[in-house]
Amino acid sequence: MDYFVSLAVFAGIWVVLALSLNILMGFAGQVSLGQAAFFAIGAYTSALCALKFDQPFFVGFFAAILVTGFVGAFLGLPSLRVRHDFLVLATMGVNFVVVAIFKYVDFFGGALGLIDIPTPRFFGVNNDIPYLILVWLYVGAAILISWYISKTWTGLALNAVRINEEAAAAVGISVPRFKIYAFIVSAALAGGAGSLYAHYLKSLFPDNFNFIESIVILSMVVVGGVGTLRGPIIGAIILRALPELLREVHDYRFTLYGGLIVLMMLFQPMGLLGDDSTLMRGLRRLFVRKEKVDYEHAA
Amino acid sequence: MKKFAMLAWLVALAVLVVSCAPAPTPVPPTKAPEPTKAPEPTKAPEATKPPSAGPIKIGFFSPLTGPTAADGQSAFNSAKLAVKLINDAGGINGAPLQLINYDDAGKPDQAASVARKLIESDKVVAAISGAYSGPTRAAAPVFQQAGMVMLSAYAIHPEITKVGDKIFRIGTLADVQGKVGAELVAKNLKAKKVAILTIDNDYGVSLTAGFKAHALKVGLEIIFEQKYSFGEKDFRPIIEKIKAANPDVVYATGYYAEASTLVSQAKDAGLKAQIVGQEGYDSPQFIKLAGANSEGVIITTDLNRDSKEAMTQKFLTEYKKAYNEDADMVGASAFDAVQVLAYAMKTGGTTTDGIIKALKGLKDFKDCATGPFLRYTADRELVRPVSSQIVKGGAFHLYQEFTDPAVTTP
Amino acid sequence: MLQVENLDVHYGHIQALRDVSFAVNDNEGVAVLGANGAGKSTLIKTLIGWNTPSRGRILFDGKDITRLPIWDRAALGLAVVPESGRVFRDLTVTQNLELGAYTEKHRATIQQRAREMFDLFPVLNERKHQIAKTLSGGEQQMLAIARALMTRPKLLLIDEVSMGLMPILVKRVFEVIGQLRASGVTILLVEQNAYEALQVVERGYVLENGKIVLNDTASELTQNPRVKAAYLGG
Amino acid sequence: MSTRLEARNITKRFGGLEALRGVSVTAQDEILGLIGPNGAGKTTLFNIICGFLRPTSGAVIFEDRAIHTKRTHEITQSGIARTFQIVKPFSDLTVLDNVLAGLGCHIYATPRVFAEQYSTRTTIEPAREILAFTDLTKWADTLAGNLPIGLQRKLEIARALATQPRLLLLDEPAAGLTSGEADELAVLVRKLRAQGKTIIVIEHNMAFAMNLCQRIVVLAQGEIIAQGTPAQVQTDERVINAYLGH
Amino acid sequence: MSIAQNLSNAMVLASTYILIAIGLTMVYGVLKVLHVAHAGVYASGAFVGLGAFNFVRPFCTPTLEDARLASNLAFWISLPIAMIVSGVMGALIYLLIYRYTWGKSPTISLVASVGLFTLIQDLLQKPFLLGPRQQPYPAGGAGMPRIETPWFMITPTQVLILFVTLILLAIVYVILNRTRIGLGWQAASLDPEMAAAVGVNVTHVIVLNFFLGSMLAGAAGVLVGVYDNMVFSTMGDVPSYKAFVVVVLGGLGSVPGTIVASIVLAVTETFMVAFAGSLMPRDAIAFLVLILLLMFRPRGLLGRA
Repeated sequence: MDYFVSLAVFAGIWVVLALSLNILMGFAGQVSLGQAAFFAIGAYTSALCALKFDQPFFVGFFAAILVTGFVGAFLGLPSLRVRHDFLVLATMGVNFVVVAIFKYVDFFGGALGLIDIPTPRFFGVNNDIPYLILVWLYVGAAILISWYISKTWTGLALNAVRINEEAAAAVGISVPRFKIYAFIVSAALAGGAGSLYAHYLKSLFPDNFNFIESIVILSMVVVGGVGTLRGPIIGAIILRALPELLREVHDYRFTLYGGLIVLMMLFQPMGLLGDDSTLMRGLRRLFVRKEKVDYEHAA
Repeated sequence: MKKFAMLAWLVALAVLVVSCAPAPTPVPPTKAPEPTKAPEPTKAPEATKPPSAGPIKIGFFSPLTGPTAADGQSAFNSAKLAVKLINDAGGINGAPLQLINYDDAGKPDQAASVARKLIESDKVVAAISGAYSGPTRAAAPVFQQAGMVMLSAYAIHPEITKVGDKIFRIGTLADVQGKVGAELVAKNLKAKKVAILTIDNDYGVSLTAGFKAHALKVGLEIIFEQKYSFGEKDFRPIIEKIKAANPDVVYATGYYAEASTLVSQAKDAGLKAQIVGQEGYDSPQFIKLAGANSEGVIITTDLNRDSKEAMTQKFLTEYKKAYNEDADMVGASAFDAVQVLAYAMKTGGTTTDGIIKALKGLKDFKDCATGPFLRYTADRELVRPVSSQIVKGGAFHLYQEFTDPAVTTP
Repeated sequence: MLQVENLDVHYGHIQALRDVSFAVNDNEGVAVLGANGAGKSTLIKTLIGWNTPSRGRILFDGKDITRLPIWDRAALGLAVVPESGRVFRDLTVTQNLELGAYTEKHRATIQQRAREMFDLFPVLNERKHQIAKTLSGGEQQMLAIARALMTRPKLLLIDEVSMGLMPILVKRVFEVIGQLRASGVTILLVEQNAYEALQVVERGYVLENGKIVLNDTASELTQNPRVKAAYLGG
Repeated sequence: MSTRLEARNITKRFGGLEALRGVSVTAQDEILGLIGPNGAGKTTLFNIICGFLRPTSGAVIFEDRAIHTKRTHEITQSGIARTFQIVKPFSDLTVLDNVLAGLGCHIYATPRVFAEQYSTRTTIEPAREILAFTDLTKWADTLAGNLPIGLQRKLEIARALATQPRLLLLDEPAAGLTSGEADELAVLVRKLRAQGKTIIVIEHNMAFAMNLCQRIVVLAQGEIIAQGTPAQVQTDERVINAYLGH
Repeated sequence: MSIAQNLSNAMVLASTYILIAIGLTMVYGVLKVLHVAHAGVYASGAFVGLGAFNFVRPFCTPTLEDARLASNLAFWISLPIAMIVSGVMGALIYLLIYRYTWGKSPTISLVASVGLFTLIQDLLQKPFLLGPRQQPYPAGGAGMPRIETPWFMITPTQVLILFVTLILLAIVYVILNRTRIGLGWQAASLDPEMAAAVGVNVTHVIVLNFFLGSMLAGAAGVLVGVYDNMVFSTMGDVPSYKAFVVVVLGGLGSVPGTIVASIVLAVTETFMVAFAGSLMPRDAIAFLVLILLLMFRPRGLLGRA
């Protein structure tokens, strides 16, 4: 039971991470390879609140969200200067620098990391089930936030920025401001996930947040389907569960993992559940009767 | 193209399904207890069996993939060897040991999940960490909370044993190693000026802290100190600086991969200072990779290959026989973890309390590769003599044994 | 020489060409005229191979090249002067010319032809070793034409050669095209500048909203009020 | 007629290339045509007015305020909207959402942007009115990228209108349209004029421009070579030379 | 400490960066793909080189008295073998993967590339290939001399790296600038559509491109393996991102830019490690330099605006 609880806790955390990157990438069109940096900042903030300032869990949790949101605004600045592949590299660099700071500054525990981070207990229950519920409540919140953003003017503006920055500016959208908004929300969500991660794992080391993790997060979003809500959720669960499921063939689990990702990208580039993926088209054919639009005679 | 795509999808799906399907019986990746593990025709009777009749399951986790896979492999191989030797000699009071190993990929969150899997699905009675500090530290609270003993084979993070009364360590605490290093540099090498190189992880930082604390007491002067990263391949700029500082000794923390690079580049650059390392260097890989450049390097370690102890020699020869390569320090520690745990279960039974009691009562234990183990402290750290070795003629040989309790007690 | 049958081209759901059929005969100059967005560039791009038609056939010298890779079309003798020249900006003038004769394997032949081009376009000769992007717009256009001629093409496709050029240069470029016509090069010209274009070709088609709406000799077209209306603002 | 927009002595250099040389244009409440051969600098002038480019020297005054140092979104919010020569609809969004994106113009800078849903009865109603006005109602739920070019041009105008501009910049609105579509467009633009909007049109299609505009400015090689009524411009020697290539 | 010695060491480091990054630059030039798996080719190259070296060396011994000579000979045989195998591997990667992901969103190619890199590394780690442990590649200087001056000293292995790099760079230069196919490559990287229209078979050019670039990466793997006397399955980890730093610094797609950037990065790293190594790890320093540079020159050192 605890084993599945722990898998579910981590799965929930990764779902949020994927959703957070999706806001940046799927909504605002900013590809980032530095999402693990925000994850790290959230985890460290929350852990430090508990360890150095003796604050209860929820204080650390909200502090993590606030601090990461703030740092996100700052670290989003490169996106205003550089684009596309340059941005990918710049965000990757941010990841390296953030990990380096945690590793080399003693206040953050340095290489010895932070340990003895308390796992909060709720309602006097002495197991991790309430924590699991909390994690998935947060997942629910992340889904709700993503969904709500996509419904508000902010979502519309982010979409506009993603599709065409010039056209977005021409309808009165401040492109830099909305890019930064996306960075803030994305970072804050990832920060909250970091807090949940820290308090569940009880110990943090800088190497937990190497840029490899950022790549994993990116893969989750792309494999699931960028820009949709269901995509990152399913992508995170699959990519998270895959190594666990492949344990039985443990000698080849990463060979298979890598191979499956390659195959996915070759045959389902829109992601498993992207809008134009085989699966979604099939589902739609099953459940929705789509009226055919006659483009021919549109004009 | 379309058909091809569909076909490839089917293949991928099939692979996934096959790989996901639960194996009929969870075959642990160890072959050691196979003879005693008779084919089970049905699963039902198992529940009614008295617990002593089945094999005693020990949980084990180590990195078998990722950048630290070599150490994980060593640890796992040695643990398998120990289990085989124990089972050949009749197991634990007649019951065979069964080792259940999972790959943690060097990641703490995987270790935390794996720990729970070991406890729940595999119902192990105790566990051994064959992993680095991060994963070990993440798994320790899980075992502590489940009321299960966990032995850390070679992870040196000082805080691991502080998790609780069920967590014990085999390897020498980094702090102690550091102190022994300083003692060696001051007393045996009669050096005055030291340059310190620290690998920027918990291992290096703890070692350096121990070294520096003791260096003050024995009157060493630290004239240079610098950090470097795990996996560093270019020490040349640092060596240039060390040359300029002209120390008598370079105390360089790290693992054999970095260390072999360091000593080779130091030799190339004409650095004259004596290089002193620690158990991270202690692998035949170090000598293999550094070749002649490793000659004369002195390290502090737990494994004394020149030891007259029967079990040390048995481990070294059996390991070579089983895996066709020379054993290393990481392996010896994992081997000893199994040995100590087996001893504890023999004397105290397979309950957690029994194991803890037996471990606490451990005295002058010699049935191990890196022994003798004198006793456990109240903080569940091992007290034992620390050896130092020098590379001579392409092999590690005893340089000096440190038994002074003032230095070797954690 | 070139025969296009029932060509349809789509960009996603947008149809850019509708059932376009026309022909260019040996040693003939043909112009395709039309306003911005009428589908002229799409037509050229489809002939070059940058676009794939959703329906129809393209026959070149009797051979069906509809699905032929772009580079193989060049080898058959189809050369192009694309919109705004598209010279290789970071390469020298000479390198650009060599690339024009990429399908030609003999170095001596290539050099011989490059010399011919320098004779034809003395301004390029002066700038032989200059990087193409340092050339003026007109010079780049000349270079693009010279590059296309390096293969001694059977058919030369020219796309909006006057675009973005000063009127004086437009004149000069059309003079060159006229010379080429006179020397017997078969040319398909796609042009907005109807007046100049019709001076150098024998026949013309008018494309409107992806369809061919007119087909006549150059002199008739010049007189045609519909063309005049479209271009001279009636 | 009051002066809506004044571009004063605008010069724009790109590296060594001078795209505009001291161009001054004023637009009153009228439909002003901006014509000239390709490369004359028309679109550059638009880009400067709407803030994509900064003039090397000169000033742009909109309703007595200098706007040439402002950014595009601020300029749009202050009442200037534009369409693009190469259409830039939000292709993955529906036609309705495209118009809504324009309607949000005065919300984007306020906190309401976070709290309010964009697709509610109060917003859809005006959006549908604009769609009806531009005759796009039928396509409201179609993805903009799937529309034929003519409708995409209309959509651009609809989206621009949604920002409630007082000055509308149309960059080659008739390009790629059939003559029937162009006529419809002209009707639409006149309707807009009748609503009191000032309109500047860049046009290649001379017939269309001559027919539609009250006044025409002719640019060539980054300079104004003529301006006046269509009739005046049409007979100007320099215009015929530069533009028609005679 | 000796500035000259550090500079000469930095040049050797730069050489290895150049060899790895040029392949990436060439790929980026035409395909605009961030080819992470290039680092997998690099590691595979080292593995193949080592395998060939160990296989050939015993055969060299009976005929050649001197073990040193035998080892040198074995190295010079192993290097071209490794390069060719790497080249074929790179070409296959294009033909099997990027050919199909090209033209779609660049993140798709990136993620596919990451998956491929994971796969290559995991396979290399298997006992029947390289195994989990580091293996020595004891080729030494392969017959190169030691250069000693009063100010600095270059070890035979360093001479070897500089020598091989210079030769390979010369070959690349000649291929790119003096041959028909090189001209085709330059054209294809500037404007693939137009290049095709003048008759450049872009598919051939790209395959050749992958072949050449991967050959260089294979050579880099071999040289680094010899330099560190160490070949291991995860040796591509650091190059997988470091090479990108070089390529981006160089301005994405510019070969001369890549060379300049390699030198700038190697020199910066060498001196920063010496002076600020305890403040931050080497890679973080490299990335800080990159980010700062991108803020001021968003298109890299020699990037086109």
